[in-house]
Amino acid sequence: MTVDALINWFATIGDFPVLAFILAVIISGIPLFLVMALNAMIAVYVERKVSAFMMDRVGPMGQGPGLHAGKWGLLQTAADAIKLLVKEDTVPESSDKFLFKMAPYIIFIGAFLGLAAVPFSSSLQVADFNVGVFYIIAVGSIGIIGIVMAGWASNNKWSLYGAMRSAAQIISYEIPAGLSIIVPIMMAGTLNLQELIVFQSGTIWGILPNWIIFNNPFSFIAFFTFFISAVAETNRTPFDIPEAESELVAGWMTEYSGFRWAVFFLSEYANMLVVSGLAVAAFLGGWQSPIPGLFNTGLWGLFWFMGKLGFLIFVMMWFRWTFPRLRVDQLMHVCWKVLIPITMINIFGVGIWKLIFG
Amino acid sequence: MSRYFQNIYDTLSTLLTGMSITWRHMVNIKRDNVTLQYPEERWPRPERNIGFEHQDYNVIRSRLHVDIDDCIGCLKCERACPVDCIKIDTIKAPTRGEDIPNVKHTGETSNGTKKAMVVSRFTIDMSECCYCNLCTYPCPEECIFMVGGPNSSKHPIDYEFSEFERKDLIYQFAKKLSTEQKDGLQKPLPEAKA
Amino acid sequence: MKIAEIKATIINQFPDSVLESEDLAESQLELKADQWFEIATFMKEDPNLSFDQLECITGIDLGVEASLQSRYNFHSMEHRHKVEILITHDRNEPKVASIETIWRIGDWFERETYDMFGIVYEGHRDLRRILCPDDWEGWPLRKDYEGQELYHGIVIPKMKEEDGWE
Amino acid sequence: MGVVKGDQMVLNIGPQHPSTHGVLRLEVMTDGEIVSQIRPHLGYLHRCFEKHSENVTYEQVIPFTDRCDYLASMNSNFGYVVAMEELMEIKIPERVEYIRVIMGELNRIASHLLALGVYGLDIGAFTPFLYMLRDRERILDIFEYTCGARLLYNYMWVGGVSHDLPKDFETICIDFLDYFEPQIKEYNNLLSYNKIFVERTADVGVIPADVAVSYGVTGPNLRASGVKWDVRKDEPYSIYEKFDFDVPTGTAEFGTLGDCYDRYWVRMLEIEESVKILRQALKEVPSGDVHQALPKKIRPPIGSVYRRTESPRGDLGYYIVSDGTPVPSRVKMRSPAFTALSCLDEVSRGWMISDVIAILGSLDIVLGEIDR
Repeated sequence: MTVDALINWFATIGDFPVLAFILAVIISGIPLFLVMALNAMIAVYVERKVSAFMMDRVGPMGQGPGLHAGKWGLLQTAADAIKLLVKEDTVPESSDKFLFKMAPYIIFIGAFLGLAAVPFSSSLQVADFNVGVFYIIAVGSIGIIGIVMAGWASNNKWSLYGAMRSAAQIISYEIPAGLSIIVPIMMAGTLNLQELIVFQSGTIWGILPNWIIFNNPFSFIAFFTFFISAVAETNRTPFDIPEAESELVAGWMTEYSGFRWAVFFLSEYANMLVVSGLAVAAFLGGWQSPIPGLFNTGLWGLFWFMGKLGFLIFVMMWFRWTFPRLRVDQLMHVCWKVLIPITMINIFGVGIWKLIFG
Repeated sequence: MSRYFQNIYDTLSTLLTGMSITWRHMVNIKRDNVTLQYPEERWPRPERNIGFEHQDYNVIRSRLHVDIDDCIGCLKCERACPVDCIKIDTIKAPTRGEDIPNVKHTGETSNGTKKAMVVSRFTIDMSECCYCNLCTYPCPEECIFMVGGPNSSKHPIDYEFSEFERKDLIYQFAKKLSTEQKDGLQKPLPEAKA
Repeated sequence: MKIAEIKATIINQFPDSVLESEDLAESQLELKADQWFEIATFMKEDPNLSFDQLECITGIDLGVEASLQSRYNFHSMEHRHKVEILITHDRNEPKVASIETIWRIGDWFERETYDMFGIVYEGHRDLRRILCPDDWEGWPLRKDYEGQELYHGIVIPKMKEEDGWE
Repeated sequence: MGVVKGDQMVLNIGPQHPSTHGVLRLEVMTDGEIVSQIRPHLGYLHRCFEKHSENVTYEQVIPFTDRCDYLASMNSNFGYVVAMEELMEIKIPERVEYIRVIMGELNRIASHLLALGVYGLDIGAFTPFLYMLRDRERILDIFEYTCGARLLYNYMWVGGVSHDLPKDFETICIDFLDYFEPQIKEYNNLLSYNKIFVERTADVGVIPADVAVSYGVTGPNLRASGVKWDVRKDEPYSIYEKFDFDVPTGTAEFGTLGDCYDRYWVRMLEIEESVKILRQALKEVPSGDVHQALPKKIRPPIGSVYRRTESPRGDLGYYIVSDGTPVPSRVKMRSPAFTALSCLDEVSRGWMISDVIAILGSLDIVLGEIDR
């Protein structure tokens, strides 16, 4: 269901190109927004449960159908969402009100745009760019503008610290992320996500699926460097220093409440979805089945893609509830002194590998 | 250089060890869970099972309760309280050890002590109580106690006595006497002297 | 070192500053306030005494009519011995030399004693109240302390409010 | 706080902040992330303990000592009653001493567990905190079984303890220790050896031994700096000289002696030592009456006493002055957290804001005890 397909379909009905374009964007945008909201709701619930189980708790248990005797707290996130929407939306007196109100939407736009290029299956993709990988990485950095705006406009020292840390962190970690993603691009020779996924069909030695992660040792490492950078880009533990709860209270989100805060929250989980989606598409075979040749058609593609996505998001949660948090300078150390050299060597290695075996 | 790689190796191995621990706890949640689903499950939680029986507790620091029929008005608990949350007023009884039905005063305690005082006021402000249990020791009749635990036979456990108003936490154990009743108690005194 | 030797060492060094008193415990030594800083320095520096830890400073009000006292408990990590020094102050003008520069913890201990008793430690670089607010009036732990009526418009209750029994 | 230069900024950490462990306000002068000066402001939790004590009788002081160090109330009680017994020269039955040591050590474990767990929380690890709280809960259950209260016990009295040990106490305790000892290994694997944790704490906030002594830092914080000083060992009170245990000092395993990691690690080792003491003590609790030495009326002779005991946070001293009445003339509490906090400024200069949180957490302060 790409936008292009919709526009083409409208063209068969009649000649209204501008309207067709707008309609196509809206029709494909609304499901995307629903995916975002649904993702946040499910992810929040899963995160609660995962964290609770890891800590020997049971997590939310009430609030289900039938109120207190409900089942497993299934309606907890719905209750939370309602609470956030009806909560008072405070704007600090001394804040820069225009920027303060703008910031959540800019972050939201960044996440939303990124999601547009995620290939959920062979046909389910809003916009199938020929530079999809590049596009996702590029729009991923829009969010940082919103974060800095939020931090600055709040007129709060904690927010400012959070925003500055966040800016430094995201800009730095885009480099190893970009360098890691070059490895699959080199191997597939394309920036188009669908083509990248198609490249990964078939098997290696008849057993393993021909995913880029299994293709050679360098791409194996590249996956991990990319994933670590992705975790850092989404500001999650152990890289959650911009909102480090025990240090900066809530970082750049300190002054936000109610709906605006909910938008931040939504974007954070959407960002997780986008970076995991990119990792899945570039390294884990996208919508390809893990058992080569089986269950590979139609909606199975969506199933496999979502499954892999879910697993990566779960790993991010697993990280969060296991690890402590790094310090600012150590964060930079990991990026510049560990990840970047490794990714550089990786690019070299893949080039040589391609020369010899490819 | 080797230190650099050693560092990376250490990081990965220790982080993976940590992740394996949290994983083990996650999959064994049925066994490891320690949460008490409070309104449905109540304390003391039987599943925790570390060998505690309700009546084996030495005491449970919960609400204070007074068996006013046993109280002889000796004021010992009032003096023992470090935060002054117990307030007692007494009037000398006309005759020692005699029931006075109109103020619901019993003359003898369950231990057989003959009362010399009518307790006209016995209030405990549980919002100020610090649950130190100091008031229960000096009591000669053991009529002030913390409910539940070994005292469950006297009063069932009650640790959920929240109220909407602060003044509702002031527990009044003695029957409030009207002025006439007080006068009626005090009058016999001069007569007896005379 | 035994406590008697410690006392003897200090008495030998500063014979004029030591006050003889009957009702002192064995580990206590009462000093005059005038040479206190020198004595303290000596106690820290002398290799035989080497009191490197200031355990505690306790301010004491000996009574409404009587004087105030600072009591210092010293301990030596090196020799593992201890001594207690008493210094009596005039109630109306309590002051004594600060030993904050010798033992760093003296800073906060002296501030605390100042806060509670109003004993002025001369030479202290930052003698402010520590537990009470900066603009609190009176010295709370003195026996004749009367609390203030209002603090920034907040009524400070002297008696507990009546609980509405009558 | 001096003059704020152009590139500097004053940051108020607290009084409401997730990791000041109470209501502490730190006025931090920062240059970017680097801290150049810290000025702690205390007193937000000042509850006039010492003034209160001058208005209640000696036995009524004990509930107030509970509320000073609310994480180690048993040890607070312990210090007070030891000082009182020294003042009154009471001989305590052996059983009481054993019970007190058992309770003190259990509470030390509970307090250290909370300190370590919260320290993990300060560094950003949430899960170890809950594991440690889970085990602390079991110790609190044992306390509740014994004296009815979970946090503020009022258990130790001058001349005795309020209740005798309940039925099967020894077996319950041994069961707990058997359960607990393997957990220490799990904490270590989950948190202590975690590379991120080590990086965050090793070499950070080093307190050299002489600075620590000069600032009156005591307890695990001092031992982490390499000074082997433990009141239980060096100035034994109660019956601590009967037990065989080590005094762990800082090992500088991953960094410099006296850094945050050492302070953390010493606490972890101390838990093991406490388990050792508990196992010895539980084996040989003598029988007897726990109330036989309770004085009818506490009226100590005129005089004063300064006695310190080893609370989980360090030397907990009580200076008690008696004027011969049933009401103390002065009770001064020398609180170990108070002295530990005093060195924060010197230790944190030049470190980052995240490190200040790490250093503050490693000092294991309890605001109830600092402000009293």
